[in-house]
Amino acid sequence: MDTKEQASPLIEHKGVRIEDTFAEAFGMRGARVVITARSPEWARTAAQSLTGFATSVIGCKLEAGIEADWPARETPDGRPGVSVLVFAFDADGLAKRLIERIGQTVLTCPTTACFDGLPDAEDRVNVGGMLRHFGDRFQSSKFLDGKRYWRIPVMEGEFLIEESFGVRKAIGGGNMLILARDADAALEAAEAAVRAMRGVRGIVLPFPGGVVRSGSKVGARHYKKMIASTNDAYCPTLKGRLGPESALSEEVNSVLEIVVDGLDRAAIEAALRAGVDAACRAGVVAISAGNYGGKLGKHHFHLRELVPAKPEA
Amino acid sequence: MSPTTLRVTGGRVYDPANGVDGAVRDIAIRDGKIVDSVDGGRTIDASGMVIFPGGVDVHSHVAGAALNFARGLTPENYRAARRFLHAPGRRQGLGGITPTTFATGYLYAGMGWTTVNEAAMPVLTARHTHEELHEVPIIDKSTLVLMANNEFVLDLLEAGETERARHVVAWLIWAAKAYGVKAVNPGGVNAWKWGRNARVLHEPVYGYETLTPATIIEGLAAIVDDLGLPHPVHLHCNNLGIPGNVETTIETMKILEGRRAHLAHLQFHAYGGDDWGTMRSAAVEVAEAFNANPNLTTDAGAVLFGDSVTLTADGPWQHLLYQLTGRKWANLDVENETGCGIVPYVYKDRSLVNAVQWATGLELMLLIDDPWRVHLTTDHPNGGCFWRYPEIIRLLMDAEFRKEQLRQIAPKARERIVLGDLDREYTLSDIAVVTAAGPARALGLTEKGHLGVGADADVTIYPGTPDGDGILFSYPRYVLKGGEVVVEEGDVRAVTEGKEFIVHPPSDEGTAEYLRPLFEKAYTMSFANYPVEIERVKGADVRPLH
Amino acid sequence: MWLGKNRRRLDEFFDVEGEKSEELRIVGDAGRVKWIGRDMTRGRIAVEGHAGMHLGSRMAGGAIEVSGDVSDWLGAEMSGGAIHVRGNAGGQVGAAYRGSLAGMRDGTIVIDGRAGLEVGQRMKRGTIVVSGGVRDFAGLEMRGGTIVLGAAELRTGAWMLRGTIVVLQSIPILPTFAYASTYSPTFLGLYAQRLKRLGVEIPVDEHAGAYRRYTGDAAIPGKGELLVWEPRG
Amino acid sequence: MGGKVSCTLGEVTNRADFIIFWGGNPAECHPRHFTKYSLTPKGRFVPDGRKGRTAVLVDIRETPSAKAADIFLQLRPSKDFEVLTTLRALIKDQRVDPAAVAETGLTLEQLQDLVDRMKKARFGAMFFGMGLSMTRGKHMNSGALLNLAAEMNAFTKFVCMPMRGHGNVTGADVVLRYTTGYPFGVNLSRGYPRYNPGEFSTVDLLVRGDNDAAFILGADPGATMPQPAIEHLASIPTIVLDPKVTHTSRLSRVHITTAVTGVSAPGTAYRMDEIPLPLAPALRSPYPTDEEVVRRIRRAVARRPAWQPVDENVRSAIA
Amino acid sequence: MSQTSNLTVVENATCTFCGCVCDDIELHADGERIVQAKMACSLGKSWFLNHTAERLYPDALIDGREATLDDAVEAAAEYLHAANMPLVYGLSNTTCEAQREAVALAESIGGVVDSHTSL
Repeated sequence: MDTKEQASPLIEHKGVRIEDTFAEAFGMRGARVVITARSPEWARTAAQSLTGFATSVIGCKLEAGIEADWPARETPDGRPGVSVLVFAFDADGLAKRLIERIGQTVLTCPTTACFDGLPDAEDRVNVGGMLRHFGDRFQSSKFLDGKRYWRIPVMEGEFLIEESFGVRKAIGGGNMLILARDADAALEAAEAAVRAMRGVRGIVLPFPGGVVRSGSKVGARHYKKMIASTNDAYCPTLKGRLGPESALSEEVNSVLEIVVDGLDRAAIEAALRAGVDAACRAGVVAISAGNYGGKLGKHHFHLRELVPAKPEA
Repeated sequence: MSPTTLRVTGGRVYDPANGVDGAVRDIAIRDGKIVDSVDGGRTIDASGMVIFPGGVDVHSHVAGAALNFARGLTPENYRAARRFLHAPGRRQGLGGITPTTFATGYLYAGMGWTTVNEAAMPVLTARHTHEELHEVPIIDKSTLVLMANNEFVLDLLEAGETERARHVVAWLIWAAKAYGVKAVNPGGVNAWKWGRNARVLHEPVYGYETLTPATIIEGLAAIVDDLGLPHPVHLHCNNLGIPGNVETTIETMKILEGRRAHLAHLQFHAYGGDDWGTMRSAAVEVAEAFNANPNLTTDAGAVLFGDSVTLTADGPWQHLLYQLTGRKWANLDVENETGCGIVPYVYKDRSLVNAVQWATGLELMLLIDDPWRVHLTTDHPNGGCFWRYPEIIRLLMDAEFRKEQLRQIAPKARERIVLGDLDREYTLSDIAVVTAAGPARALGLTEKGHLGVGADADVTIYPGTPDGDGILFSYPRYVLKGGEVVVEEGDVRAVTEGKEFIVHPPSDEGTAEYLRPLFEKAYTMSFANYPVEIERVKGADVRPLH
Repeated sequence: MWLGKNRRRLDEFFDVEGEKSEELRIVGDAGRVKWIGRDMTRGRIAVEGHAGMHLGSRMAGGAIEVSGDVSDWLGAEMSGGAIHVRGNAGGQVGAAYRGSLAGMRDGTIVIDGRAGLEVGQRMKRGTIVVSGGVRDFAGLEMRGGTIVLGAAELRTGAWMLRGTIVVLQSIPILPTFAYASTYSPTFLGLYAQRLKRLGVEIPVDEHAGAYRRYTGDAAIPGKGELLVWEPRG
Repeated sequence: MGGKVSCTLGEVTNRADFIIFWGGNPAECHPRHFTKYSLTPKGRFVPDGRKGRTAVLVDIRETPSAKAADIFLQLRPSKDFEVLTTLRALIKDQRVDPAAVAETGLTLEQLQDLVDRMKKARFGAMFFGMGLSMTRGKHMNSGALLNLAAEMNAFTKFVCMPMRGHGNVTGADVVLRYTTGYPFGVNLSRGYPRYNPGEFSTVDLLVRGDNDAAFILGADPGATMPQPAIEHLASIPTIVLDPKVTHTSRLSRVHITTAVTGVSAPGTAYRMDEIPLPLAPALRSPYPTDEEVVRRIRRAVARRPAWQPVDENVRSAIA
Repeated sequence: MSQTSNLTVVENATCTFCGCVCDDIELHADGERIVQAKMACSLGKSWFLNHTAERLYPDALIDGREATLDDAVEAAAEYLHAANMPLVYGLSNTTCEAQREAVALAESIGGVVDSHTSL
C-alpha cells in the first residue's frame, strides 16, 4: 500500500481529513437470496447462518452478508423475509457454495423458504434443482410465471426453494479506512458508518458487525507461503519500527476498515458515501481507503468523489 | 369422360422392367393400357420431365378393422392432418397418420402410387376390409389374408395333414376374397390369447405338442407355392422389434431355403444387442444372409422420425410397446384367426432406439445388392406414413444428405449403425425398381410396375428438377391411372374407381363340409355368412394362378 | 366468419369500428360466437358481454377479459397468456381436446363465477382459478399445474398423475386419495401473492386454518395432491 | 393413458373363464348374449361351458340377469366410477380408503376378492351397458372400465367391450370412422370433418338451437331425446325416414316411409364386436330402402347450386 | 332362400334388433309377413313378426299431408340444401350402405352427421 504520498490534506469533511486516495475493488459474481419464514426472527436466523463465516473469498470461498429485512408484502410468498447477498469469483463457485450453504442453513431451518432475488438476471445457476435430490424423489415442483420451484418434503412440512438463482456481475472489496485517535473513537465511528451503510440496498458488509480490524496486505514480508498478512503500514503499534513506511500519522492510534461488496458500482458508492459521512466525527483523524496501486482491481472508488461538495454543519 | 387415347411425349422414361433407363420416349395409351402408338387424342408434353411406372406398395395397412380401430383411438392426429375438402365429385377426407378412405386414395395417387397391397386381413372381418376398400378411390388394391395363427390351419399342420391344410387355406383365401397369404408372428398371436408369445422358432407353440413357428412357416410357404399363388407367403417374422432378433430372422431364412417367400418390413427384424440399452443395427448380417437367398424378396419397413401409430397382428409386441410408452393401447383379438394391437408412437431422432431403427431401414436398402428384391415401404403406418415415401427416396439417392441427417440423431446411436459408412446412392432407375417394378413383380402383377405394351397405363410424371427441399418425388406433375389424368400439379383432378385383385385357388369340394362343424364350434356367426360374396367386392379382378 | 357451412362478412353481424391494433373490444352478446382469441399470441381482447365456445383456445400470449359468461373449452390447450372471466364458464376449461395428451400447457385462467365439468382435464402447467366452484371431474387426468376451486362436486382429481388442486371448501374425496396431513403449504403463498393481483384471495394465514393434504390418484398411481382448506376451530 | 382392449365375441365363447357384466341387463336387453356368446356355450378352451366360467354382475339393482351370475355386486347409484377407480388402484396393490370405499355400497373386502379372482382368471372378459355409460360420469365410467381391462393385461389376459344397443349403431361408428376419421358427431360444415364431442353431438346442438334443418334416419329422437331438443327439432324443417310414422315423423315437415332393415331391406350390419354380417331380408317391401331414398335426396341436392366449401385461412368464426 | 308350400324360408337371417346381431335366424314368411322366426329371442321374434311388408303408411308425408315419394325427396333436398347447419342424425336401425349414403349426403349439404353413440 502506498497512500501517504498521494494523500492530500486539502479535502476535509466535518473536520475530518479525507485522504485523496481510492478504494480498489474487484469484479465478482453476485446473487441475492431471499429467505422467508413464518416470523422475521426465523428468516433472520437462517440468513445469519447462511452468511456466517463468509467474510473473504480468500478464506471462505464466498463473501456474504445480510442485505435487508423485507416486509411480507414485498416477498414472493407474502411472508416476512431477509435478503442475503453472496459473492464469489465465478458463477460455478457461487452455485456450489449456495447449494452447500442453503442446504445446511435454510433447508434445515424451521418454516423457511428460499427465493431468487435477481429474477431479471440472465445468467442463472441451478440451486433448487440440485437441492431437490434431498427429496429422494418425493419432491415435486411447481411452475409459475416461467419459474420452477421445488417442494421438498421435510419432517416439519415442506421446504420450498426456487430452482435457479440469478447471477450478475458484481463488485467485491470496496472499502474505507477509519483512522482515529483511539480505539474507542475508531469503534464508534465504524459503528456509525455501518449503521448508515446498512440502509443502502444492493450491498453487504461481509465482516463481523460489518467491521474489519485486521486489514491485510497481499502476501507477507517474511513467510513465503502466506497469501495475505497483516497490513503493517496501518498498524499503529508498528509505527515505531516502520518509521516512514507507516501510513499513519502520529495522532492515529487505532484503524478500522469497512469492506463493502455490492451488486453494482452505484450501490457501493452510495454505501461508501453514507459510511464516510457517518464516520466523520470527533476523534477521527482521517478517512482513507485501501488499494493496490490500481493494478489488481478494475473498480476504483475515489474518496474525493464520495464526499459531499459542501461540508455540512 | 376420359379420353380413350392419350400420348405422353418427350419425357425421360425410367422403365427398368423393359430395360429403359432414362431414354426420351413417347408413351401411347389406349383404353387404359399402354400400346405401341395411337392417333389423335390428348397429348401431354412431358419434355424435361421424368416418367415412372405408377408406384406399387407391396406392404401397407390402408383398410380393415384394425386400422379403423386405430382411427378411433387417435382423433387428435386428424386435427393437424392434411384436409381434403369436399367438392362436387370429390369426397372429403383427412390425411394424417391413418388417413380416411378417400384421403388414402388421394394421397397415394397424389404421390404417384397407383397400386396398394393391404397386408393384413382376417377372414372374419374381410367383409369390412372390402367395404372400406370400396371407399378408397383411384388406386388398385389387393389384400393378404392372415393365416399363421388360424387355428384350423395350425391344427392341421400339427396333425401333419398338409393336403387338407392346403385345401383349407385355399378355401379361406376365396372366402376372404384375398390375393395372398400373410403370416404374422407365426404361433405368437395365438399364444398371446393366453398372454404369451412364440419367441423360439423350434419350440412348440403354446397349446400345441409339436407345432412350432418353424413348422408353420415351412407349411404355409409350401402351401402357397403348391397353390401357385402369384405372391409368395408374406411373412412377418417372429420377435418383431426386439433387440437381438437378427438370429430369428436369419434362422427364418434358413427355414425358407428353396421356397419363395416375402419377408415383410425387414427393418423391424434386423436388430442386434441384448436389450434396449445395447440395441444395434444388424443390417449387415441380415443383408448378407438375404443376399445369399435369391428365393426371397423383402420390403424395408423403414422408419421416419415423427408421429406414427403402430398397428400389427403382433399382439404381444404391442402390449410391450404400450408398457414402454405408457400411452394409449388397443388390442383386438379375432376368434380362431388372429389378433391385433394398436399403439400410437412417436419416433424421435434423439432416442437411441429410434435412431437405430431409422438407420437400419436405410442400411438394409443400401446393403441388399439387388434392388429388385427389396421394396420401398414404411409398413405404413407403423414406421411412418406412406405419404412420406419421397423423404426416403431422397435419403437413398443422396449420401451427403444422409450424412447431414446422421448429425441430428442421438450421438450414441452412431456407434450402433453403419449408415455413415455407406456411400451407395440410388439411381433414378433404382428408384423405379424399388417403388414400382420390383414390388409389382413380387406381387405377380404382370401389368403393373412397367410401361411396356400391354401394361396398365399407370404413369407418374415428375417435374425434372427437385423441389426446394431437394425432393424430386414430392409432387408429380401428372399422375395417370388407367390412362386417365387423375392428378395434375398435386391436385386430384378425377376421382376414378380402382380394381381389387383377388385369387381363386382351387380347393377340394369337401372342404366346406370339413370346416362347417369345426367352424360351428369355434365361431359365433353362421358358416353360411362367413365367406364374402364376390358381388360385394367392387371392381373384383380375379387373377390367374401359376 | 362462418355461419354454419357458409362464410359471411363480419359486418353482417357486427358494427366494426376503429383501426387495426393490438386491442379489440367486442360489445354485445357474443355468446354464440366461437373461437374468439383462438391461437392469440399477444394483445388484448375485451368482451363486454358473453362469449361462446373455445374462447382463447390454444392461445399463447396476451390477455382476454370477458365481463359476462363464456361457454365450454375456455382456454383449452392454451400455452400462455391470461384469461379473466367475470361471469360463469362452461365445461372443459383449460382442457385437452378429445384424444390429445395434454390440455392447458401454461398461462392463467381466472373465473369469478362457476364452471362445469372436467375443468383442467389433462392440464400440464399453468393456473386455473374458479372462485365459484365447479362440477365433476375437476383436474381429471391432470399432469401438472395448479387449480384453485371455491368448491367442487364429485371426483375431483380423478386419475391425476401430478399437480395440485386447492379447494376452499370440504368436498367428497375419491377412495383412491390418501389423507396425508394438515399443514400450511409454503408454496401456496406464492400463488396467493400472484392471484391477489388478479383480485383472487386464497387463505394462507396459518392462524385462520390449514389445508388437509390428500395424495393420489392411486388408480394411476399418481403423485398429485388435493389441498382442502379447513378453517380453524 | 389408457387403452381399449377388445376381441370378437367368439374369443369370449372359446376362452373366457371369468366374465363381468357391468351396468347391463343382458337377460332382458340382449337375451341371447348369455346363451349364444358369453355364459353357457361350450368353448374350445372352456369345454364345460357355464360350469367352466365365473360370472359377476355389477349393477345398482338386482335385475333378472343377477340370477345368471355367480356373484352379484350391488352398488349404490352413480358410484361406478368410484368403484372402478378403486379397482384400478387395487390391482396395482395401492392403498385405498376403506371408509370411502364403503360409501359405494361395496366393501373393500368385496373389491379385493373381485381383484383376486380377476387376477386368477386365464381369460377375463368385461361387458358394460348403459347402466354404466349413461349414468353420472358417462364416457368416463366406460373409460374407467376400459382402462381397468387394459391394465389387467399386465397380470393376465383381459378384454372389455360395450354391449351396444339398437340395431346397427356399431356400423355407424365403423362407417363414420373410415369415411371421416371420427366415430360420431362429425361436423362437415367446413368441407372436411371436425370432431368435438359435446359440441357437435346432437343433443348439445339441438338444445343450443344450432341446427336449422335435420335429417333423421334409423332413429326416433322424438321419443327419446330431452324435451328442449325435441322442441328445437319441431321448430326447424325436420325430415324423417322410417318404416313407421313415428313420434319424430309427427313433428317433422317431411316423412318418407322406408323398408325395414334386415326384414325387407338388404345390406350389412355390424355386431357389437364390429363383425360385419350380411342381412337376408325375407320380405319384399312396398317401400324403398333407406339407402335408395338417401341416394335420391343426395342426387336432388346435387341438382341444386353446389355448396363449395372454401379453405379457411381466416380465424375466428361462427360454427 | 327356399320356397316350401307357400312360405319362403330364409336361413341364417340376421336380426338387427339388438347389438348381438344374431345371424342364425330361420325366417318363415308369406308374401306379406314373417310368420316364424326360429332361433330368435323374444325381442327378435317381435321385431321380425311385427314388421310386415304391408302398405300400412303413406309413401310420404309433407307437413302431415300425404305426398308422393318424388315430392318428398325434392322437399327434403330443398330444406337440407338451404340450411346453414343441417343435422344428419340416427343411423342406428339402418344398413351400413344407407349409413355411407348418409355420410355422403351430410357432406354435400355441409352438415353434422351423428349417431346414438353421442348420447
